[in-house]
Amino acid sequence: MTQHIYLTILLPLLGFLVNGIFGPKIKNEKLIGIIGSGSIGLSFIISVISFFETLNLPVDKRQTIVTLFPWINVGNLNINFSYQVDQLSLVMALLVTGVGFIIHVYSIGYMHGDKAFWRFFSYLNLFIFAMMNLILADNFVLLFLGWEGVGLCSYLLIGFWYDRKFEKSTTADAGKKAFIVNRIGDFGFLVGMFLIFMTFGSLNFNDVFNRASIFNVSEGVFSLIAISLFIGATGKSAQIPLFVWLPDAMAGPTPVSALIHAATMVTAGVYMVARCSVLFASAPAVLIVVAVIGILTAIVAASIGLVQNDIKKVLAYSTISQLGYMFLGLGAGAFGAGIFHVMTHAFFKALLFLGAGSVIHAMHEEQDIQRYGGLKKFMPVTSKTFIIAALAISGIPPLSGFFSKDEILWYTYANGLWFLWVIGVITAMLTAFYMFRLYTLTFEGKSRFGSDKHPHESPKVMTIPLIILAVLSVIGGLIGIPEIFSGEHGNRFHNWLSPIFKQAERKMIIFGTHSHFEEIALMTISVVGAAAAIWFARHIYLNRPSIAENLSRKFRLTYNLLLNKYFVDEAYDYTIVNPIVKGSTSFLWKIADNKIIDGTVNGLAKVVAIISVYSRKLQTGLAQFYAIIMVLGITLALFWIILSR
Amino acid sequence: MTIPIEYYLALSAFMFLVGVTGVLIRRNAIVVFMSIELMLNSANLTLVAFSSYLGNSVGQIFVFFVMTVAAAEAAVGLAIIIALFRNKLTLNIDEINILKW
Amino acid sequence: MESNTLLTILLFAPLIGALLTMFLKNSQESLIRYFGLAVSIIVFVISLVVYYFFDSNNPDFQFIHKFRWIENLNVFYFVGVDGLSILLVLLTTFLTPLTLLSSWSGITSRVKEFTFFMLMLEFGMIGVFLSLDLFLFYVFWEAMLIPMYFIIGIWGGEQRIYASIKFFIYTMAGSLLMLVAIIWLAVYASGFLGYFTTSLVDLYQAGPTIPVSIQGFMFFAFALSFAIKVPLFPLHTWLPDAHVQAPTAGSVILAGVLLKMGTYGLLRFNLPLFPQASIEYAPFISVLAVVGIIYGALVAMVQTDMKKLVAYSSVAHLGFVVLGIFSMNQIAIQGSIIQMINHGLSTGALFILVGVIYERTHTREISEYGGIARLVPFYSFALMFTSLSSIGLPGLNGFVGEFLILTGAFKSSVLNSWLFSIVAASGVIFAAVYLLWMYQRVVFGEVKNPKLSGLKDMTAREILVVIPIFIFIVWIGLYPNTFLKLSDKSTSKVIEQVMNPGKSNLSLP
Amino acid sequence: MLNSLQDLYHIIPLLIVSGGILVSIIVEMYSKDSEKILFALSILVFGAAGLFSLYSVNNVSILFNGMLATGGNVNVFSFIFNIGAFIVTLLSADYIRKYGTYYGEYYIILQSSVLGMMLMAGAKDLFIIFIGLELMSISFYVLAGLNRKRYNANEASLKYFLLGAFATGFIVYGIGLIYGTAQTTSIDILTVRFPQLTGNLLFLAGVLLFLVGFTFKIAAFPFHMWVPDVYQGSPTVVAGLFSTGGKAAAFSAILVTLAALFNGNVGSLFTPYLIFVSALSMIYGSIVAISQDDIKRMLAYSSISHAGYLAIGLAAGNSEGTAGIIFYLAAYSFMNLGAFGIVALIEGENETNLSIASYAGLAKRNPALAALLSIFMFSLSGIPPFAGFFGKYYVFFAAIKSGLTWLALIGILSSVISVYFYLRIVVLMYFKDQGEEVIPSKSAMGMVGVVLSAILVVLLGVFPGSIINLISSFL
Amino acid sequence: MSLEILLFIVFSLISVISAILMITRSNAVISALYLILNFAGLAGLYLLLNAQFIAVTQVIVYAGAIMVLFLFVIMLLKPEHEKKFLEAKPKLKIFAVAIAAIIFLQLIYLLFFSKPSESLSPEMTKSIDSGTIEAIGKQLYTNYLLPFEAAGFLLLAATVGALILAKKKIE
Repeated sequence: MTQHIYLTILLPLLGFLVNGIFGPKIKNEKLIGIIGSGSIGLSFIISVISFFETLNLPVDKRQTIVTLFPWINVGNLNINFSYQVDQLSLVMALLVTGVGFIIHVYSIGYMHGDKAFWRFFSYLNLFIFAMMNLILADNFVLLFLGWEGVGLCSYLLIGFWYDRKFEKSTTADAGKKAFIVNRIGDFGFLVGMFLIFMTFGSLNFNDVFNRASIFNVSEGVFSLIAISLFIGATGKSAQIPLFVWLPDAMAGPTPVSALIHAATMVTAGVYMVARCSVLFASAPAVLIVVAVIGILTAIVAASIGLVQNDIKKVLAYSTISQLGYMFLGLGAGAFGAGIFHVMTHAFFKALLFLGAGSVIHAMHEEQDIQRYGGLKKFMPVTSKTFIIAALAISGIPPLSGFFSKDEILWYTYANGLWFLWVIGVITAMLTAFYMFRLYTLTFEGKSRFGSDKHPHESPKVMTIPLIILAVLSVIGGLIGIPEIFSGEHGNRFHNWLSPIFKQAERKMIIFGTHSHFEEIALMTISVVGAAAAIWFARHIYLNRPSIAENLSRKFRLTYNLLLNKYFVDEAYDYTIVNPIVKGSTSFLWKIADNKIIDGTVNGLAKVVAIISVYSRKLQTGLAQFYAIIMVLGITLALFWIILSR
Repeated sequence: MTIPIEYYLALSAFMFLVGVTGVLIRRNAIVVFMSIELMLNSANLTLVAFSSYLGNSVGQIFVFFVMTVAAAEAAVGLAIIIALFRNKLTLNIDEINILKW
Repeated sequence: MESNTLLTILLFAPLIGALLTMFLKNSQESLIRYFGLAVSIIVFVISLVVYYFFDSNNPDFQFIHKFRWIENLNVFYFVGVDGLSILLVLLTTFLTPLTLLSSWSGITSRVKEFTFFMLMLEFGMIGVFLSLDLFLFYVFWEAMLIPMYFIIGIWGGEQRIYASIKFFIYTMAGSLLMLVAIIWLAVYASGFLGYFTTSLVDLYQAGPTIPVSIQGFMFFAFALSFAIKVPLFPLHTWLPDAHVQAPTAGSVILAGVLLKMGTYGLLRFNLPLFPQASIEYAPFISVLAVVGIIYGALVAMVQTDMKKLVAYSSVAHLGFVVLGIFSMNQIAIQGSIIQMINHGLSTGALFILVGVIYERTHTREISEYGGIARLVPFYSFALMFTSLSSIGLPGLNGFVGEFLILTGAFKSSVLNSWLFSIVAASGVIFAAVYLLWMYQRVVFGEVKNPKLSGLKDMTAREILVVIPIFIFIVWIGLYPNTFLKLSDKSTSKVIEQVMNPGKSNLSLP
Repeated sequence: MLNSLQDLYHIIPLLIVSGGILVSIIVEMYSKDSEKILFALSILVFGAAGLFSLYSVNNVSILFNGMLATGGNVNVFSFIFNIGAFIVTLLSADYIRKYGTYYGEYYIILQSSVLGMMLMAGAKDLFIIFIGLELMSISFYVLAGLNRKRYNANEASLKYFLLGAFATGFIVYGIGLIYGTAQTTSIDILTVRFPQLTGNLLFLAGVLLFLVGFTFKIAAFPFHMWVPDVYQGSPTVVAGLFSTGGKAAAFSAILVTLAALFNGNVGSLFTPYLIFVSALSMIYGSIVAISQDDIKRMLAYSSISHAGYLAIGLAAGNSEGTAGIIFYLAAYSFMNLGAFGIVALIEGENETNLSIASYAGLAKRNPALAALLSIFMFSLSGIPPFAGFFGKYYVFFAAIKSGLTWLALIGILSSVISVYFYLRIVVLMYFKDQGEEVIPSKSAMGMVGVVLSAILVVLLGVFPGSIINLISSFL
Repeated sequence: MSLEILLFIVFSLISVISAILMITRSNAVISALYLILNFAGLAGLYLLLNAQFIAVTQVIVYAGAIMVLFLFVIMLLKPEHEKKFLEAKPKLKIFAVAIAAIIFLQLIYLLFFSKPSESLSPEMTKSIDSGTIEAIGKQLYTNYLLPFEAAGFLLLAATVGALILAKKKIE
């Protein structure tokens, strides 16, 4: 099956085409849903089979390259449609198709009755198609195809309800913002590709990574390459300074938020950095930057998440925050840990979003958590799965989040970045706090919604995915149990991936040795901190809501700052967007183009016309005047004759 | 022929320019035309002078043709002036300036 | 004297068609339309025959047809194709039937003249791409202005007169300078070769021997003419006017083919004829190209008129092409060639689509629209698809061209700076901004304008117009080698001519 | 002197035209139907003389004791004059009736002027040039004032006459100086003696004055001032003849004289003068034409600017220049005659409908006329594939070959400016709606003339080779 | 001072003075009469130059025929007297006179700079022969036959032309 891995790409494409072209004709939602989900399901099965096939291969033969057909061949630039199956891409493929399939199924219920049901599924399939290209690509350009493709799908799906209002503008605005911010990142990625091609003369992963180890390239060039690629990653994965699009992306239907803006697409940046680990490892300074950006994003997003009232917004900031964690891991050189967190995060964050979707569904599109409350009794499955996910993200053992998050924190600390570790722990506590603020306000306490709302549990087609994801959230971490607990097997997940990062690790400084005691102590600190935060959140929002109010009143300024997301959007508008738009309109277009350039051209014409009007006056109509002019000419000519000899 | 030819030529040039001046300053169309005749005659003087001093008759024959031309021009020119006068009742060429710019 | 008449047949078929059109009666409008379409399709088929027999492994001119035209001036009727021109010829013959089809309902008056001028235009355009004698080239280059001038002037918008005259005078000013340069070059060559000639093949040998100081003048005399046509910043201001005022068919041909003549000219003439000057001034031209990319994009962004927006986007897109040409390596020039085709397809399609909606609502103001997605789903899809192609989404055609150009420019030894490529790459961001912004304002949101309520989706005919373009958009996006292969060898030859002037041995039968 | 019957054969075109004049006088005196007969006769005469000139183009000979040349370019010129006059005659058939009067003498004078032109083209002696010039000029003065009841025509003919005679004065004076210093009036002998005369200032002044006179006739700056007034006031078809035949004949005379100067390596003696004249004519003509409202006046300024382009060929002073001038003249004659012909058709009675605005919306009312006029306008502005372009190409070529690239650049500048006013007509005809009610007169003959011009313009444009070969084979 | 020089001075004075008077008289008739006087002076100079035929023709054709035609027309049209020529557009006219003076100076400069007399040896005998009616007539009907014939057509055209333009009644 590994040789036919391209089927995992073609099947979603087929689903997209079938639904996209015939969708409007197929009135049957079920059929559309089956086509949509089925194609992903098949892809998942193929991925699983490929996974086991690969698992049975010896460690050094686990990379398979499947070439479909050549794409761009000019000079020494040879880019093919060829796909690379290895440990890393298989993990991602399983994740994408697996979680994707679950979310597809969930969507059948969630999108029930929508006018453009078919369109939704075709877009989702297109997304999976692009995402699979991204993760299976064996070269940068093909990866970029997927990279842009997922951006497009994100754009299309955010603006799916294009005639709806979203906050101050429309959903389409949010989609556009997402696409454009992503494009800014892509710009960095493009530059990175150019640099890579110039330095290594190829854009194939294998060539580039092998040559990166062999070629004598200065660290400066590596740094440039790495920073360019990282800019690409900050766009896609919503890191500072390009994180602003992700909260707005919540304008899309909730399954989209779950699939694209939580589980898969946003982690593309993490995947890419992990894929290029060799390049990053060769630029240690950039790694520090990655880590710092990661942790900053994590804490900034978490702090904003504390005060948001929109259920999806909270989850969005939480996603940004968790992505920051992943980059912290990557920056700390723990590429495997980063990918591990990608996986666990996919499980519990998808679950959170789907749960939120279920709530929103039940509450008739109401998203303000201030108007929820006490939903536990109406929606038992949703609330139970939700709390599992909340515990997982808070890092409570032995749920999946605990293992991945702790691995990242441990590597950070172990790598000597203890200050970042401190921020990481604080972020973890914040995370636990706002998650349980969310949970408490939504599912516990008294109902705060009006009598016009009749909350009810969602249909099976939605709850079963919740349950599956809940199970995964619980046990997902077990494949990555750290060495200190698992003993001789070591960290299985880590071992599985380690061939991918071998070259990178060879380039990096060996970690300082730390005792098991340190590791366990740190773990305890973070777990206790998280547990305390959970308790505190429940205490405040269940028993003493006044504390929250008092706090917000006391720290009005800070509160407002957080509520308005540090005014980052506004800052961007004032410093970048408005000047460009205004400058383009009032200077480039109205003045430079119309006045200066066109004015010069038209002015020349006008000058000629004016000269014309004046010089025609020479033609006075008087024969004698004409004769005088003639004689004048003759005089001049005679002077010329005289003077020229 | 002891007179240097320059004298004749200078005389001719002077009269030619007198004719030119007449063309440029007179307002009566007929007088302007007469000034042109004066120019032609001065030119004729040049031709004849050269012809004599060169000792070939080509110049004089040319003068003969110039006279023919002058006669023809006179006929046509005066006819034009008459035709104009019939319409406009003036010979003042300062007033003949409808066609301009 | 070689005599492969295939190209001559291709060249003159539209002319004959145009002349035959004159014999039809004014009143038989649909007959005239079908006749014009039939002629242009026949021409397309002939061009496919050319494509079929074209040998992509041969870098030299093929299907040469050559005979003495003006004996005393040693001017030849000399046509042939090579890798640089075949794609553009195909693009021309491909777009013409589509534009005729697209103006089925848009052009309702003076149909006969319209068909006549369109076919004449096709004649001129094919002639420009096939001519291998500079004199012949110039004749086609200028003659083609006339039908375009009429198309803009007769069937254009309100300010059509201003636009058409501006278009005409602007382009003519540049090309007359080129005429002087052509003569100068031929006179120079007659000293070098011993006989007066305007044959490109001969001049290729003479050009590089021009002293470098004079070569600069010659280079700019040619380049100015081409730069106006491209149009390169800051010579672009005729373009928005011409585009906005032209009828759909005019805009499509203008953007699709006419602008390519400029870039084609740079590639065909400037580089091989004046290699030293080309290398010397490549950074300068490239700076203009890059400025054009950013400038065009920024100005496009703030336009309120859909056509004007697309017109300015052309400035940006053609900037890429010029940058690629002056990067002077295989990757970039190949990218430029493919990008010329891409721009022809994408922008052509964009203009067709703007025309489709304009026909229904008679406005191109973006603010008049909004929320038409629900009313005209296929149109919305088509516009999205085309915009994405224009934005350069990987998998569609635009990406291939832009990527190759930027990659090539990045490592160009002639430009010798990353900056060109990096700044140009930022144009990729802006492309997304202005097109998506327009798309969003036109298609998304709620329907506010009551006039839009009865909007009808694209008819079968209109769909038939865009589908072939879409096929090629995807084709080039996924398998550009079909097209890259055609120009590969010829591109190498051009680079060889530039890098080793005089050494390249032009073996011509 | 004629020595044999063979010599007579060589001057058949001249004989045809001069015979035509005599027969016309007799017909005019004795026939009541002279209008139709003279028209037919003129057509016959011009057609026969023109075609025969072309047919006998290879009969190169020098006749009348070295006074007259035949064959070669002389015959090409003769062809241009006669076919031009042929077209003018066609155009006149109905045009002169617009005045409500008919003068049979019109055709006689027309033929006389053509005879004068042919003499100028064939001249090998200053005598012939002078007589030919005067024969043509005097006929022109008469033709300009033909419509004697109209004041405009009177004024035009008076201005033309006074200034023309004034210029003649300078020509005679110049010939006097040339004769005195070179001791001959024969062009061939002048050619031989020229090298010794280049240092003789008096001789140069003579040549200069002679040239000035002809600069006046070709309507070049600064001796162009009469042109707009005369063209505007004269009957339209006659103005067409002035601007084509008259200009061509004057150029033929300059070529004949300057041929002497062009021989040998001192050919560039008068180049600065010619450059000056050429550059300023082009620019001045083009610029002033922009602000004209009367189409005839506009064509007059365009004619000045074309004189400038033609003078580029003179300034270049090489055989390409000469060939270029001849070709350009042929092209210019046909396109300008076509344009004037259409103006004549559009013109209403009493000189109405002459403003440019009258052409608004012509394409709707009369697509054929509009299309034809467009062809002429494009050709005049030098756009391929029409004849005007090749003319320009040729003179630019000549200029560049002799190192006058910058003059060609000035030519370009002027061309760009001129595009504007030529296109303005096209704009009005095609892009504007009808202004005032203008009904072109129905004239089958006029249409034939215009269509013939158009065919020639296109043919010379697409196949310029044949005539270029013809011209250059005699250089 | 030989007779020749004396006669030259007399005739040239007559010519010059009558020319100047001709262009300065405000009455056209008087101008015409001065022009005739000028022509007579020129005829005298022609005789001095041994151009007998031309001298005679000058008197008969020019002074006799052409000038009579002028006078006839002047009388016919009776134009009003001109004002002093400086009254209208004085600047332009002074300018015109100045230019004419400059051209005169230029010509004089050219004349005395190139000194044509140096290359010309007065050949009295030959020139006496060349000016006779016989010599000129012979030339005219042999070498100059073509211009002679052409002049015929010229006069014919002028006649016809004058007829069209000046004829009063229109049929």
